[in-house]
Amino acid sequence: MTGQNFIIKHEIFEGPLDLLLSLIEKRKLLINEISLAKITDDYISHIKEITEYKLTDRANFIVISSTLILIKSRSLLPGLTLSPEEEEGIEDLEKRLRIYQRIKELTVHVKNHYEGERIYFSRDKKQSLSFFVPDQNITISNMLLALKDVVGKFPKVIHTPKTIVKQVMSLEDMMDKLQDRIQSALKMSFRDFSGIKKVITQEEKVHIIVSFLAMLELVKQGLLEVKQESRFDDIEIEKTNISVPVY
Amino acid sequence: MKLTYLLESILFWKNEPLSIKKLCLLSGSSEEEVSSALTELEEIRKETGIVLLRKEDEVSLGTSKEAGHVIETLQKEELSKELSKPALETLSIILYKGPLKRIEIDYIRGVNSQFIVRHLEARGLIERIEDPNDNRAYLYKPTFELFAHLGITKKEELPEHDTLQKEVQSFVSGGEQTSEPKDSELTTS
Amino acid sequence: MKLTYLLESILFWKNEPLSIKKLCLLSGSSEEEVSSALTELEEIRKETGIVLLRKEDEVSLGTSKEAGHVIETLQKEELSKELSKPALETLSIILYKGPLKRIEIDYIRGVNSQFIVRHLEARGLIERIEDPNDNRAYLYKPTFELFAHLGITKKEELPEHDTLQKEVQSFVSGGEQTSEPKDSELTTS
Repeated sequence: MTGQNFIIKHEIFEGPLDLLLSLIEKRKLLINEISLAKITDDYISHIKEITEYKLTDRANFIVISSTLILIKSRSLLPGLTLSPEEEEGIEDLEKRLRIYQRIKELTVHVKNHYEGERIYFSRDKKQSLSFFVPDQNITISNMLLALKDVVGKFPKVIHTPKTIVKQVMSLEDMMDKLQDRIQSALKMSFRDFSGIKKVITQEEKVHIIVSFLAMLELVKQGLLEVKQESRFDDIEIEKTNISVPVY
Repeated sequence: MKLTYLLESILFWKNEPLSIKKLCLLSGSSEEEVSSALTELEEIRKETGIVLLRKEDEVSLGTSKEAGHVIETLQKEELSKELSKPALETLSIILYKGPLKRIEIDYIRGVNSQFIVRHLEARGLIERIEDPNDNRAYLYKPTFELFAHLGITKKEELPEHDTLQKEVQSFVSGGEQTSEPKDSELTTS
Repeated sequence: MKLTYLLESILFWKNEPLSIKKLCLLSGSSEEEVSSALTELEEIRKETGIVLLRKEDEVSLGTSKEAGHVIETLQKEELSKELSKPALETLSIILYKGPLKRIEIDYIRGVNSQFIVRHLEARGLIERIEDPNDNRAYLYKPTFELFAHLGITKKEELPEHDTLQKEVQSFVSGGEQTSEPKDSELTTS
């Protein structure tokens, strides 16, 4: 692939937007759908390796990747029609990236100022303890209640919702699974693989998207061929070279 | 005693940011009188060793920026002057886009900012106010301390402040949608 | 920066009487220079809200005499104020967990406590001592008068002392290992 993507491998990114922006800027691209389609592969290859991130953070990356995958699939499959909600998701991602990019520019100013000359307030005087002025609220029981309040307000460690964690299986797992399924059934439908039902939950949706991405990845590598008879039809998956199994 | 100097005395003695309303109360003067006296004080104090700092409708006194490097060498209890990249980023968002909700900060940064926000708050660089539209929610905004750290006496001295005002239209319309980020875009809730 | 104003900044920031010798040291100037700069400052500040005060060899800044009656009312009002909920919370932290640093109080509350701590100190409820491990830092602890007021002789007599003490401690030290970044993580160094 492109030579640039080695640069990102050892960097730790704050989150998906940070990573995306850095990929776009490294290639000197503008923020738009075409650029996002171009950097999807680099993004995916980076999140495959993000084992050093905490689970919550990995979930952040995967969640944004679903929108990227939509963008990428549209560029690979020009016939693909997206729902208004999906279109909105793409626009929203572009908008967020623009805001984030602007914030990064402004951060440079803030940093320069922060590290420059500052203004100081007057320091506290050492009090001469000439007066002792309590009030009626200072009682043993009030002190106990007040401290309990403070303790009660300690932030709780955030647990990543199980539904998200479940999605954070690695992309490779997904691709292996896809390949295995193909080995056994030469021909299968995307619907079977991803397990689409009538009513789909949010987590299943992510699952479908990741499956779809994995499929596109295999198409790109020439391991699979897909066809769709007409819009909204099932997508059929087929191994390209039946006589020579690829391991 | 001239109101301008009475206000100067009060600000010096209180040694904390005071609202214009509070100053009216303490000095027994009207808001117009206090406002114009403060403008005069700001003018008189410019270029001296003590300057007037403004933040929204609060004012405070601080040392001049030029004395900063001398004081810095004297300052012992000082926290590190350097902030990490995420902390700076979060401060910038609050400075230029605040007051705003934490969920909006998360949305812009694409990551959960809970702990960074708490630490910035504990360090006195940002503060929390109740959201006037939703009393269960909080908004975050810069403090005087942050202005002092940045060496500015008012928001207008921020670089690109004016440019940003022009961009505000697009920023704000972006901000409106950010107040209702979709679940799928939020990382943790 | 002009020496006169640099001295003004230093005096404002230190907020305590300083000897001319000390000012020479801090500003890196000779005694003659400092003396004449102080004379100039005294002249400039005369009739304003902040004046230069001299006592023997020491100088400091203070409010002007004319503001005296306003300041006095302020002082009385301040001390007779009922303690706010945040003030009671801060006091309970210092009571159960003191002596501790202000930065620790800030961390426990998640909010900057500077003005509250100052107020509690002014009311003689808490006092500031030098940190035995770091003479540049201060620790805050309850005063004897506060103990007497509560009718206890030591803090172990406080209800649920051990449990709460442990709980707070584990939060303070727990922050170092869990996902919560401490100040060290906020800074780049």
